[in-house]
Amino acid sequence: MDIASLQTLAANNDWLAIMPELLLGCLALALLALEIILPAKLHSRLPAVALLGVLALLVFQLLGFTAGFVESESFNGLLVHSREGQVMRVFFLLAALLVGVIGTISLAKQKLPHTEFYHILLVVTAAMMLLVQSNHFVMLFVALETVTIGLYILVSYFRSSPLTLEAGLKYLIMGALSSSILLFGIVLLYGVAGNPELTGHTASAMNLDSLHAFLAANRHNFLASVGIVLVLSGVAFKIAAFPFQIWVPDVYQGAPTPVTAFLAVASKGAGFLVLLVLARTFSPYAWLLAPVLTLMAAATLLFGSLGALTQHNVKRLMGLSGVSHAGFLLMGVVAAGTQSMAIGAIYFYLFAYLLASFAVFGVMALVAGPDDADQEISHYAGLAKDSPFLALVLAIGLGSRAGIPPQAGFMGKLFIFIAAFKAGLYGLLTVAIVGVVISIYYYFSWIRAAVFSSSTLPDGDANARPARTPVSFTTGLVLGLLAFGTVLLGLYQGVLGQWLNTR
Amino acid sequence: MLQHAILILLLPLLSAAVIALFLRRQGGIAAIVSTFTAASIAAIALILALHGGRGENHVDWLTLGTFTLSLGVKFDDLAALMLVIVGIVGLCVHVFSLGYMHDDGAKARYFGGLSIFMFSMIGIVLADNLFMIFIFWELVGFSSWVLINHWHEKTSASDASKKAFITNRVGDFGFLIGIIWCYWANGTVNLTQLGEHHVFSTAIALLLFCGAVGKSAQLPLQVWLPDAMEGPTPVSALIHAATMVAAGIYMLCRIHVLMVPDALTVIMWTGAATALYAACCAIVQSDVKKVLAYSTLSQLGYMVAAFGLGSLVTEENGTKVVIAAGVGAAMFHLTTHAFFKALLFLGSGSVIHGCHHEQNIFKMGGLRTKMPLTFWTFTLGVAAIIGLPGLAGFFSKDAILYLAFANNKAVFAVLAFTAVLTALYMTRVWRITFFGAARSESAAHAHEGGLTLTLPLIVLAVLAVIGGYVGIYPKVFTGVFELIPEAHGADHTTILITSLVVLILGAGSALLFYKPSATDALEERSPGLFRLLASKLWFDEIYQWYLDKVQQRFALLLNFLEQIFLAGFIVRGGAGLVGLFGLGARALHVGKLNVYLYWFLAGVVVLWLFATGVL
Amino acid sequence: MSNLPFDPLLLAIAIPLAVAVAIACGLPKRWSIRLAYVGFAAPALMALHTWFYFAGQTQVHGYAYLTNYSTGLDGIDGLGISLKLGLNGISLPLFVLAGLVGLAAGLYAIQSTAERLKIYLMLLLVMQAGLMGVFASVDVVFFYLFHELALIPTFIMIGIWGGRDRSYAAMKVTIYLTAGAMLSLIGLIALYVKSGAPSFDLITLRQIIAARPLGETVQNNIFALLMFGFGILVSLWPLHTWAPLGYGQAPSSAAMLHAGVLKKFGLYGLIQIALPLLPHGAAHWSHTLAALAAVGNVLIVGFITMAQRDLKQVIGYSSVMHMGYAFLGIACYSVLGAGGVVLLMVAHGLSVALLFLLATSIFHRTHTFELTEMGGLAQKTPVLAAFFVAATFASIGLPGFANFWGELTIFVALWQYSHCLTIIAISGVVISAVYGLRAAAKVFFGPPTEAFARVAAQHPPSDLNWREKLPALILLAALLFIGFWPKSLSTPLDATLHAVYAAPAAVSGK
Amino acid sequence: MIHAGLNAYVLLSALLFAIGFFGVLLRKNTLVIFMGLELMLVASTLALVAFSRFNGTLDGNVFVFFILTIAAAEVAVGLAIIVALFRSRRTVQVDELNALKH
Repeated sequence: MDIASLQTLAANNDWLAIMPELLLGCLALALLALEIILPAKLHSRLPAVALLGVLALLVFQLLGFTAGFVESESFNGLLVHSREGQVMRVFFLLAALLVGVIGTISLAKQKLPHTEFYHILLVVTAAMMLLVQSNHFVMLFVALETVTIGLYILVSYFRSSPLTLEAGLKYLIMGALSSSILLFGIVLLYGVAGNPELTGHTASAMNLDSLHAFLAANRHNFLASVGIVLVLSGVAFKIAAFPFQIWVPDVYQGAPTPVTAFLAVASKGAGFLVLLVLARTFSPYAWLLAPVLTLMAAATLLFGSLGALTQHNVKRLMGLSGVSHAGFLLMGVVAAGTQSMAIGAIYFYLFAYLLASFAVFGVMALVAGPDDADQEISHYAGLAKDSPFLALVLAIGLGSRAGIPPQAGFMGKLFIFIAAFKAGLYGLLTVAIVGVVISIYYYFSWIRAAVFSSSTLPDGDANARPARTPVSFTTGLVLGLLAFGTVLLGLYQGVLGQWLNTR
Repeated sequence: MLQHAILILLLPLLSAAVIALFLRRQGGIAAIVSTFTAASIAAIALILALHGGRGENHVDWLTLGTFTLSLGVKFDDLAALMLVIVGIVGLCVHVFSLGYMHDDGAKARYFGGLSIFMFSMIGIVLADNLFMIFIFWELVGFSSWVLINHWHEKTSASDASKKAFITNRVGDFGFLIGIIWCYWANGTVNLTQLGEHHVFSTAIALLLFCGAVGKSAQLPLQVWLPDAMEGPTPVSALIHAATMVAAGIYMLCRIHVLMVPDALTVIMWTGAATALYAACCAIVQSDVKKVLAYSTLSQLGYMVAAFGLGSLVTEENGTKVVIAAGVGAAMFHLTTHAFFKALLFLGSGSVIHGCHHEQNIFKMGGLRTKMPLTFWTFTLGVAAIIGLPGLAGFFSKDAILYLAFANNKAVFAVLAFTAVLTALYMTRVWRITFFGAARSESAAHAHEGGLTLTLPLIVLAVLAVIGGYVGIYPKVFTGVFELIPEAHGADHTTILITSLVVLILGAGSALLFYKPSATDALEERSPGLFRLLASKLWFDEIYQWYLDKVQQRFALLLNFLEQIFLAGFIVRGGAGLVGLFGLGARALHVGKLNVYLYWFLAGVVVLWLFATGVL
Repeated sequence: MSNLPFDPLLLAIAIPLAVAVAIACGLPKRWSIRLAYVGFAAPALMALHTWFYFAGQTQVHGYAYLTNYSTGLDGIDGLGISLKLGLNGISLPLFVLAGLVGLAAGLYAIQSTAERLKIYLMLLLVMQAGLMGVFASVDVVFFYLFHELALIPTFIMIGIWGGRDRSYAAMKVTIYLTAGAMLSLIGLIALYVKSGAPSFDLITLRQIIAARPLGETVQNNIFALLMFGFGILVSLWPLHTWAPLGYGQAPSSAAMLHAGVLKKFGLYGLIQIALPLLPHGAAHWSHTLAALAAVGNVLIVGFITMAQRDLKQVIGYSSVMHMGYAFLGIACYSVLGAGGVVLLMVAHGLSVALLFLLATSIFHRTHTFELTEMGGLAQKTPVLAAFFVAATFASIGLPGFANFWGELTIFVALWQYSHCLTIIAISGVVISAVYGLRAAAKVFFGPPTEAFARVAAQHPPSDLNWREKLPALILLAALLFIGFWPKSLSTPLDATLHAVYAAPAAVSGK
Repeated sequence: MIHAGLNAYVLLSALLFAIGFFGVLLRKNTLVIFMGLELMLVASTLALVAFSRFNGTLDGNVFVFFILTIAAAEVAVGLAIIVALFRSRRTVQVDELNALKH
């Protein structure tokens, strides 16, 4: 490997194409630097700096400054800048922004340094953005691990709380285990695809396109199929699909609320994007993929719904209901095997899910007390009376998650259902109906607690619930926008819809 | 003609609407509005009958698919006759009510109800198709409900109104099926078109007859009519004696072309049985209105039997002529009965009014002198109903007896015997009420009512006297009256003798047997027979048993099953089962890392098995 | 001829929504109430306007007032979902019904002294907007979406303002109706996918399916989904147990709007969508549907209604029973049957709303719904009694009220379908008379019971005041108007049904 | 011979992976579990290098460096969490870390 060939390779390094990620990284570093430079009394402004930076990037992204790189590869095939990637950049930036806003609420209740939280948040976001654009196992694994390790820290961020640390440890061990499994799967695939004795073997076996070509040439290779299921196991952990969902409630409960939100939305979104990319890569193995994913989807849907049914800790409830959402999305992934519109449906679902979930998590952060892990449904009693606004936002968010029109969640489910029906997944649809009906029960229980019951509990123990944080203007604005967006997206799909249409 | 017909139909509706909307608290004005309307109706009815032409017309009221429901007027002699009866009796009752209901607190509702009734009844009379008849059929049921329920603070009135409506609905159940069947079988329910062409069907005829059974209170749906006497007496006169209950007969006459022999036989025997049954019941009643109610039942049975006797084949100038004699006889009796029964009811109303709402005849007595006008008019009514020669009832009853004699001797026997009983119980009630000494405080202070009470009595008495002479009617009703069977020769003599014997037998035994006293002579002399007759063959008890012990228990059982089995076991149980699964799923989160790691192992193994093709 | 400068259908949906949003944004109570009048009156006015000018409207594909609003998904390759509003002869009667019942329910709610009246009105307005939207939508997705929009406030209103058992009732109603809605949603999706139509627009769906009917098995399966899905929503026996419970617990205005209008969604869906598009499926399932409806809804539920001791339960169960007639009309698969169902839907909507309204007014005077604890109320409140009697007779199908036409036409149509079922159905006429008159008598007639006398001594009952009377009058007037002038609805209805049912009927060889 | 060589490497790697997995699964001490996790990563790197060598592709070799870095980061974070946990709970036995459940 001489200098010239390296230069040829480097000629493909289009740094401008990953400008958002780079800027995000720089912003993260700048935060740390600023903390050192600035006097202590100004440290409280740093989150605002971070959020404004993310907001600026979001605008930057929405204005389409990186649109010129769409449909191109960069970094010698490590990254592919697809239209989906552009959309998902927006998704992750939006998620980061919202996590940051919720973070200000939750962190204010803890005596902990704030800056690092935002630092890691930004790094993880950048990694996620890279993750969904990666077209190469090395890139994918590195980005994934950056995300995961960042999340280990974030999950155990409230380090004074033993529960948070326990959640962090559980997440760490299970995450690392799943990463190892994923890695081993990658290694197997790499080994098989590079095997010179097989037809269609490839020199760059880590490249997903090459791998796809190889798999298409060898549709029933045993080692490859083992590699595929191992990789799938690793991704299934990320998206919390059955049976790799078991960590979810514990970790969600222990993690700080903003991190729970981050896990629930961004991490899951990233996982699904990876799954979509991999499903496309592994499509020659549809004989294996389709039944596995179908069963996984059904089991995930049912288990999530049933698990959440009797849950009374809202964070665990969000976790388990999130599992059932993963089931719906998996249904979309299965349908995507034959119906290209399913991919659009998944994206729409993710956006609807983002808006609704952050609305709910925002309210949760405001309702939660200093003990972040202790958030019971009963704490919501009388919310409608004390703060109708929060109750409304909560109801809209939960309604959207439950798939009740006119919220966006309904449209998301509708698209998934249409795609699934087109793909002929009647069994899965049946399971999905059962799941929706069950889910109505627990979402409704929550809304009922917030809206129907009065604030004085039957035993008169009004002090049992923690004091609620008053809604500041910014929080109110953000929550209001989320609720509004949820409803708007349900009625008018606009740009997003047109983008889905053209898929 | 048609404009008048529409006017006569809509006038009472307008009156009812005005009363309901504006005159709720002005009972006096409401009464005047309603009575004025009744007077207009009577006037227009007479004009229509005497001077208006005959004809029919209709408009489509509702079209859906191939089905068209039209509302229309069929104004022939039959309708004209019925319209005149309704108009005249209605007016009399309205006027009578002015006095009778003078002090009632809910006068507006009462007169509004009367107006609604007039509307509904005229609707039936004018209707040109079965669906339209059914519409107004139901509406008269409703107005009957309103008026029976007038004194709704009494449980008995409330129950009676409910019973009347529901029993009528039972009849209408069959009626409606019959109409619908008739519609699909013939493609039309227009009376004229049916007359031109129709299929022969016993079932349709009998189903349609069900409507008459309910409305005209024939066996076995007769139970509501005696109870309906809970309503104000003028209402009983108008609705439950003269017009509404006769609507069943009228309706049968309207559709007589649809009748087939088998159906007619059933109808005939139903009528005959009702006539006999009711007459028996009437003998032991102590409430003057109940006696009249059973008498009405009995007379309605007469009419139904007459209708069921069907056509008569006579020979005129050597050619055989078939006339629908059943229609003629039934309608003739309907006409005369309307007059004398309304008279009797209003008379009893006058008595009740005079006796301060005492209705028990054994607590009356001696009213002959205290209420002479009422006495004499009532006497004429009694004479008419028992068939005293020369009075209205004599002619119409003779016509029926003759028809029965000609067509079916068994029915003739039954009807003749019924006539004996009629004479018996009418004489009984007449004697006990008006003769002897006053047997109660209220009877002792009885007094004649005002002009509004007496005037209708006089008018109706005149009609009860002359109503039987076909000759006095203008020639406008020939379409009906030419159908009246007339006995000739030997038959004539037989019938005349029969009716005289019947009259003498019945009235004579009553005069001998019943003395004006405080107790029932039959009850004293033959308590067993009295109890049998008073039991009314336990119809009410059987129905009550069915309602309480069968229907209500069945309903409760179904309700129980629904609550326990469906809503409880299946729905709540199902939800509970899902909840158990939920608890199970929740319990799987044991919190131990090791256990969770086994899930991973299991997951990887399962996926491995998939990959290796084991699963 | 109307030449409104705006789309009355959109306004009928948007105005109540806008008022609701304004109230949600914290309008003061006084202004909230004033605006609420506007919010309830506007849809009613728009509905009446469309009713009176319907005949003069130019119709496109059988729809008047047809307007399309983009949602971003109606593009060339899109799913073809757009907010398309329009009225045909089937939806017009129901649109009018929704407007009128909404106005009555709104007026009744405004005069009520409900706690947190503002939120109550807001929810009711959202419901009203949804109801107008359901019947104005030509697009199937929005048809469904508006139904759910109207459904959510129902749950919340039952949960907050409901009776003693509100918590369980709200939950049960929610789960039942969601299950029904989900089933029907899958059915609608199936229809869309299997027809291969490029959009959810009903007109397009009709055209495409007319050109290329669906296979028989497909039709059967889709119809089953729609039948049971909608069946749950319309309380088809034995999937009906939510209805009496829910109505028993719901606050009056919510019960009026739900039982009166929203419940008709399923029937409307069957008539407007399922029957014309799936004639073979309809024929295949009609026996099941008819048997369930006749034996279950009419007979069994009819008897169960007789056994009820709570006034609201009587009304609730009677409503379930009357839905049986509607299902029977649908099972006939004829213009006459379907037309009868639409008439019955309108009539039943008006009468049951009136009954729920009056039941609440009765409750305010007797402080109980227990029939055994009432009696003799008519002596104190003759006007209330008159209204209730009128409503009762309307609901038991007395001619002169709209219900009669619906029942009669269904019976006539049913005879052609099955003699036996017709007889069962007509026996319902007797059954309904039994429980209807029984309830009226128990409440109003006879001497007062001890319990009621005690209550009356404490709170002397006053007769209906004008603020209660006005909504009742609106409903009663509509019942009588249609009762006397059924043509006003049946003429456009007949024309549309002919057009809609002509083609598929020919296909199915009926 | 060459293939047998690759198989041996891969088998060894799989064995190491399995040992690591079961270590994670069966051991109760968090630190030992952590070692198991590292072992699994190392097993992968071994296989990578072997494949890289035998297949003649370079990607695997490059990947190993990334994996080592990642492993280091993982260990750093992990140990920090374990230490913090030990401070508050005075235990690193996973059996006793089950406050979050149901």
